[in-house]
Amino acid sequence: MTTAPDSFLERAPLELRDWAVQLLPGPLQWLAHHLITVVAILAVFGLFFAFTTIAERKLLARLQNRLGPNRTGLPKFSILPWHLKHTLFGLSQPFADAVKALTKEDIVPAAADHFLHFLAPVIVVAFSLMTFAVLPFGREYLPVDLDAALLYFFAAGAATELAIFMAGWSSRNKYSLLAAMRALAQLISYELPLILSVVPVVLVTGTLSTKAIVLSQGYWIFGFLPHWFVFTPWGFAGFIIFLIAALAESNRSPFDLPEAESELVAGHLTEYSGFKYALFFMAEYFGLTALSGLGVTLFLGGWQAPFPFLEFIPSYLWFMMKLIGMIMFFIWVRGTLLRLRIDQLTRLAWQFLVPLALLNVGNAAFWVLTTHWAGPLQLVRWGVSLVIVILPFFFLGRSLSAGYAPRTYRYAP
Amino acid sequence: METVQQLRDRLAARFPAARVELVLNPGVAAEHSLRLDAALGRDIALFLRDDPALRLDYCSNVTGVDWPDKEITDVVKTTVPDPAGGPPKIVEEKSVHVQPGCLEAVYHLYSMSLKHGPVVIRLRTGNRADAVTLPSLTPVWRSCDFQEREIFDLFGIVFAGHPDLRRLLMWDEFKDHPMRKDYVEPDDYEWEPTAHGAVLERAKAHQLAAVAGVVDPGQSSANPPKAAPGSTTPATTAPVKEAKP
Amino acid sequence: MLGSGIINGLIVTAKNFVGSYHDPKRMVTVEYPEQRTVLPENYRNFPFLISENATDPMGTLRCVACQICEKECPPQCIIIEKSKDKKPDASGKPQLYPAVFGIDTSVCMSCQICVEVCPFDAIKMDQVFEIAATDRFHDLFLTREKLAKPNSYYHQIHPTEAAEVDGRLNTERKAAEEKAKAAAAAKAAAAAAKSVPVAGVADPGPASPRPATPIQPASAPAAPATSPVPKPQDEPRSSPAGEGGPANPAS
Amino acid sequence: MSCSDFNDLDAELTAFGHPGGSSVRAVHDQFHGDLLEVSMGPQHPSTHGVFRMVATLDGEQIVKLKPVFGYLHRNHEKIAENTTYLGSMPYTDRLDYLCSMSTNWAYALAVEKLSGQAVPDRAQYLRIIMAELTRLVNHACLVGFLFNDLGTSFTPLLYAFREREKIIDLFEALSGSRMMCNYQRFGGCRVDPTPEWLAAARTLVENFPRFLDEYERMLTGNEIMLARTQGIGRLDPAHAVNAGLTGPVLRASGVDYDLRKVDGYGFYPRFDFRVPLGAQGDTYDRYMLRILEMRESVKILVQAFRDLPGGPIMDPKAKLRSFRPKAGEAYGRLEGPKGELGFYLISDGTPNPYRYRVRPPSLINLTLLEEMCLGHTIADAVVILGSIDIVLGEVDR
Amino acid sequence: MSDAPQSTPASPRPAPAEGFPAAGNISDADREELRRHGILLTSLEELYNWGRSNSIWPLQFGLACCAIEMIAAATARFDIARFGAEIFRPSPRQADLMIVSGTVTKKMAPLVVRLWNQMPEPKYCIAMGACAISGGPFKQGYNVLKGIDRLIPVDIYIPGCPPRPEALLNGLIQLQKQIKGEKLTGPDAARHTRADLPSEYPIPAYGAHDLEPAKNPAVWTPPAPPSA
Repeated sequence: MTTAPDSFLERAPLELRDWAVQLLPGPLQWLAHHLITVVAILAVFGLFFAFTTIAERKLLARLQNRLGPNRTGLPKFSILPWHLKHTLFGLSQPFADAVKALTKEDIVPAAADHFLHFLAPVIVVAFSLMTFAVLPFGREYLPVDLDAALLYFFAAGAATELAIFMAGWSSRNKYSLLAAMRALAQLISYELPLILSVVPVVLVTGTLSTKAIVLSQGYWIFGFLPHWFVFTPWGFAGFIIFLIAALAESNRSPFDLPEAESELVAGHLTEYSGFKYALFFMAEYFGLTALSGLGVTLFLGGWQAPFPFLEFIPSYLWFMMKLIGMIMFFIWVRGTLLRLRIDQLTRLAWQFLVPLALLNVGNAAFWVLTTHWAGPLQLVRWGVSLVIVILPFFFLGRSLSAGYAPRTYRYAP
Repeated sequence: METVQQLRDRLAARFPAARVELVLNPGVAAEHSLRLDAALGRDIALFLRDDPALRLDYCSNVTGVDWPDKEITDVVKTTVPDPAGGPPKIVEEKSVHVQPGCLEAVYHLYSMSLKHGPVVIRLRTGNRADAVTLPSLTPVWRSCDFQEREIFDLFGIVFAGHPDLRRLLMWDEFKDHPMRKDYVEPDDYEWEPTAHGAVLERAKAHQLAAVAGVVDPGQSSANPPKAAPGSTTPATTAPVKEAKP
Repeated sequence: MLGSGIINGLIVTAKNFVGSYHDPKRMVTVEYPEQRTVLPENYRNFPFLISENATDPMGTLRCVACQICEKECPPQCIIIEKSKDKKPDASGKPQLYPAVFGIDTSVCMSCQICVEVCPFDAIKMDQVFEIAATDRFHDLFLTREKLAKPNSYYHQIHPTEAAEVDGRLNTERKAAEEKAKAAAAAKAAAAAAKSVPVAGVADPGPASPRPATPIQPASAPAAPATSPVPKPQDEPRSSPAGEGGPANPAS
Repeated sequence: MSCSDFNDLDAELTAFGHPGGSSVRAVHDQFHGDLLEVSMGPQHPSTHGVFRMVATLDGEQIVKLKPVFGYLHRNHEKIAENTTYLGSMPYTDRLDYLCSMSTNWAYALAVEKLSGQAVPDRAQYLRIIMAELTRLVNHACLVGFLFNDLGTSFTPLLYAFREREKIIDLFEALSGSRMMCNYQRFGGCRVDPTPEWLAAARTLVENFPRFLDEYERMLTGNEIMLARTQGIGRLDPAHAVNAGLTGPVLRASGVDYDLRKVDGYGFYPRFDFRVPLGAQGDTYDRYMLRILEMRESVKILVQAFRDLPGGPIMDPKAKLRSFRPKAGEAYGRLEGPKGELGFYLISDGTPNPYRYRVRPPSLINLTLLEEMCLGHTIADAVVILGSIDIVLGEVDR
Repeated sequence: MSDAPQSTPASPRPAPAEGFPAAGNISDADREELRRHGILLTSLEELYNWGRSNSIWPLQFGLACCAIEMIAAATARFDIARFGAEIFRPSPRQADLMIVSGTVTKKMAPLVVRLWNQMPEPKYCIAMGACAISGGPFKQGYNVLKGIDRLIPVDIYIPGCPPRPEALLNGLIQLQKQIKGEKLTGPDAARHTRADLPSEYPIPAYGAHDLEPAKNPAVWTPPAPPSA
């Protein structure tokens, strides 16, 4: 916490913004200030979305022993001659997809509810973008510093699921309808563990402000161990629950039930084409990014560097690196796991995650109560906390997987 | 396992009312079969399934065979004594009679518990037009379900007692039974660059119709079907013969 | 413990992910238009007609329009019309030739039965598969001009098989020539002895050797006789080393 | 989750598949409230081709499921009756297009039974090698497709296809075609493999268990996989036998019926292998049986490569052209990867068969599909269908 | 990445030169020339065609044997993803390309047309394999449609039974070339830009003996057979 804040790289974007704002007359400055923030978020995360899609396609391809998109290149009209023969590793693939999606015919089924059919993709993108407002992307980079930032985040995030329901309902397609129902069930089931997994952090830090939460993770034990919440027993448990719930909330594999390709064709997206479909696609990744960002903020120390000597790297880059790490993990999971069934999905939430998360809240309370324990008592504190995490995991896990086991087989005599 | 001959005798004893014929297979495989009385077919099938010595619990293959009407020329030779006292003359009288055709369902039965088989049983319809009903063996062996539906679809045998007798492969509106030997498929031979044999004749008919359809003499003969698509269509569909239902 | 199976799965995919960067066994992609797998010698796609030389493909077709392949072709995608006249073949005998020989590749099922039944080794399987077209009526119907390819091309794509066929044909032709010579000599001798000219035997060549050629392969099982042997270098295709190796995403 | 609000929706909707299935129709039933009829297929990602299931759903639960066939009915039998015996051989490739080698063999077996054609020893061994390699291909693909139905992002499928490609390469090097091998002939095989081919095949077979181990490590112990497959689509042995189910689907229910043992066709009695049997007959058993059968196939292959004799691959008396079996009939069957694959032929002494019939295991294994799916959800139905292992070319022929 | 990428093994036959698909109908040299003269060909058309040609999402839709080779084209060995075309969409609403991979039976044909109608413009169709082109070996069958081009327009025909996955990739490259050369305006404008050409095609009905109508004369105009 000593060196970096004033480094040039750290401040450069802010200085740039301030310089641009002061060019304008006084009354407009407030508006310009915020507009620039909004545009910056849109630009950065728009690009981030584009590269997430290509990263996902390429990483999945690598997981599957193939190459993935690698020969898109650029259109040939550019004045630069050098890339006529270059394919840019296929990194321009998302832009080709965007061009295509933008120019694709938009079909609205005759029997659909036209208004809702149009509204759903707009809402889903709007709300998933709104969640970015309270994420601290860097030391000074918090668009809106709300006192109840977490509440705002979850409120906005929940609205996207509603939009999915709207999409499924308004399409008047049977698969879409089933997907909408699934999305609702999933939303209700996983909103609870998601929020409960966050409560310990709120309990320990005593605040709902994301800025304060990051700041409270900002020192090093013994000078080098980062004091991120993920490195405490309750924090670790909370992080895992958060990860699972975040996967479910963002409809990612293995919880991609609303879009279940092998069952419901394309789920709620079945009747969407062209740019509306692209909007849903975008919103899905925005939601994923936002939830990953929240996970980074709450458990992985936000924009803090892991080691003091790495603080020279600007805080927003740390945030981005952690974000990319989380998203890569999500892609890895997607490439490996299979899908749960809807009843198993809700069962996992209610019989496993919710009790675990509740116990974890107790665990955090214990952690808070024993803050003053020191010396050997510190070990006791860790031990008890670990037990509170591991034992329930073990027993609840056993009851959850009861009856399911690999089998041995006999052979014909 | 007992031979088919023994089985036939046992069946004849058990079902005296039924006619059980042994159908010899002249081929190398020598898998002889039993032709059962259609009326008692299901009872015999039940017996075959449940008889402890047979236990034919597995009906592997069910298929139809179409035996169309056959024209058989009988030659009757009569020796007419020559009134003149010479050597008797042999007079040949040819008479053509039609052996009525039938549809046949063939079942291949095995025993999974005793691991023997096959016992081949056959059921015959009265003719190919109206008396095409056979008892369904689906209540005895569930495996006949789709296969009997297929036979109903492609051959037109009606299986009485089948729980869900609908067409299996063709669409419901389809009227013909395409696996019958006299079925004529719809005519779509407009483009047959390698036609020969039977196909050639049909393709030729098409080209003639297409050329005849060219009304405008100025139209190039290079693409006659394009010139008269409307007139070819009825001409092509007209000659399709219907197989008897 | 709950989750161990999932973690195992994650480990396996991670191994494959890492392996895809350094292990050719785990990165099997062949970047098609630039890299190509070696087609095995036996690979077959569509038939072509063998002509003895490349300069005059129509004049030196081996095909004598016997129409066996036309009859045996299961999907009936071959059309042959016999010529009205005869042309001398490689060994100099006058033979019929196909005035029309067409294969509809939009129907052909690449089953190779035409090759197996051909008594004259006149039709063989080609290996060209990049024949996507925009007009099926003109581009996919192969006339004899498009079908004819020289024997050297056959040697190029099926070397083992072609060598075997050539060897067999050469011995047959030699035998035929000798037989013809012998027959001619015998006839000359007979003519000299009897000194009665026989009308219509002015051309003794074609009558005797012709039946000998087709019958021989047809009676013997054609399949093992023409069975080609894959080249050794085809084999690595089954092992990943031959599959294009590591591929560069930037390429 | 009932769909009572959809009673008034009789407008035409753009759903997929059959015209009849394109509108949301509430099906009234006196016991259930309002049911939803969903037509899955013929264009559906999980129906393995153009299969169609008309499912009636109560919520997500299936209360009725009717399979609809015929979307790939391409008249194989009719065409075969109009062509020669040999001419049908390439068509059998296209019956079960994943396992052309064993389909070829089944047809050759039936014709050889019909005509009394002998087969030399080497050809018998080669046939077993091809059939077991085909079994590896088929089961590997099946398992991959099954996991796709279970919702993976293609990863297991692509791993399976990676192995498949290796075997397909072998088939291509031998027969000239990747899928449509057209390899068997009446009285033997068409092409003799070279020593190099055999060596490559042996290496492949020896490395195959490693792939299986990796595959199993990745998925067999996966908790989600266990939860999704165990207890799903149970099938009891009595019903399975009566419905004529064969192959791994039958053996998963615990019925010991493997034609390689029962009929002992080919040279199978000379080989030492075991027949794995399931106990519960659920989807997991059907999956595991495939894995175990692949391991047994590897055993058979190792023995076959060890014992492969020399000699001709075609019976010298075999005829390629103008093949006319004596009048009569024969039913030849073998244990295909999907079950009992049989050919029933009636010859009338002409070059064309009078009656040509394929006994398709895929079609008959679907007989109990509805019973297996009832009470499960729509997500399970696709998995159950996937575990039965159908290929539409054979279902509809 | 341990060793250098293996060079292309020499193909045993004179392989058609198949480089990276070049842009439409203007060669790179021409473009360079124009660029030097200060004419920037920053046409919207080119951007549009570039985007579409590099993002061809096929409909996940397999009919028969060829579907397996289509899947094989998506697997690791061939990897159709390199062309950006691995996203097989199961819903026609999001698909750009219909690969008719296999025998179209008469029972299936109306549904294929229906799926085609459900796809948004611009859409393309590849007939993969003999059966899709002409009915192939099964064309003699009573239930087999003799070519999907009787009912819907086909852009690329890939013969073969089944075509190798490489052949499908080759067809895809040809389609990319075709898209890159498409015009938005003028007399030779692309199909989807022309209002007078239909986007939807009549769906045949199941009749008593055949489909009704069995073909769409607006789409299917065969020339006289060459042997006639």
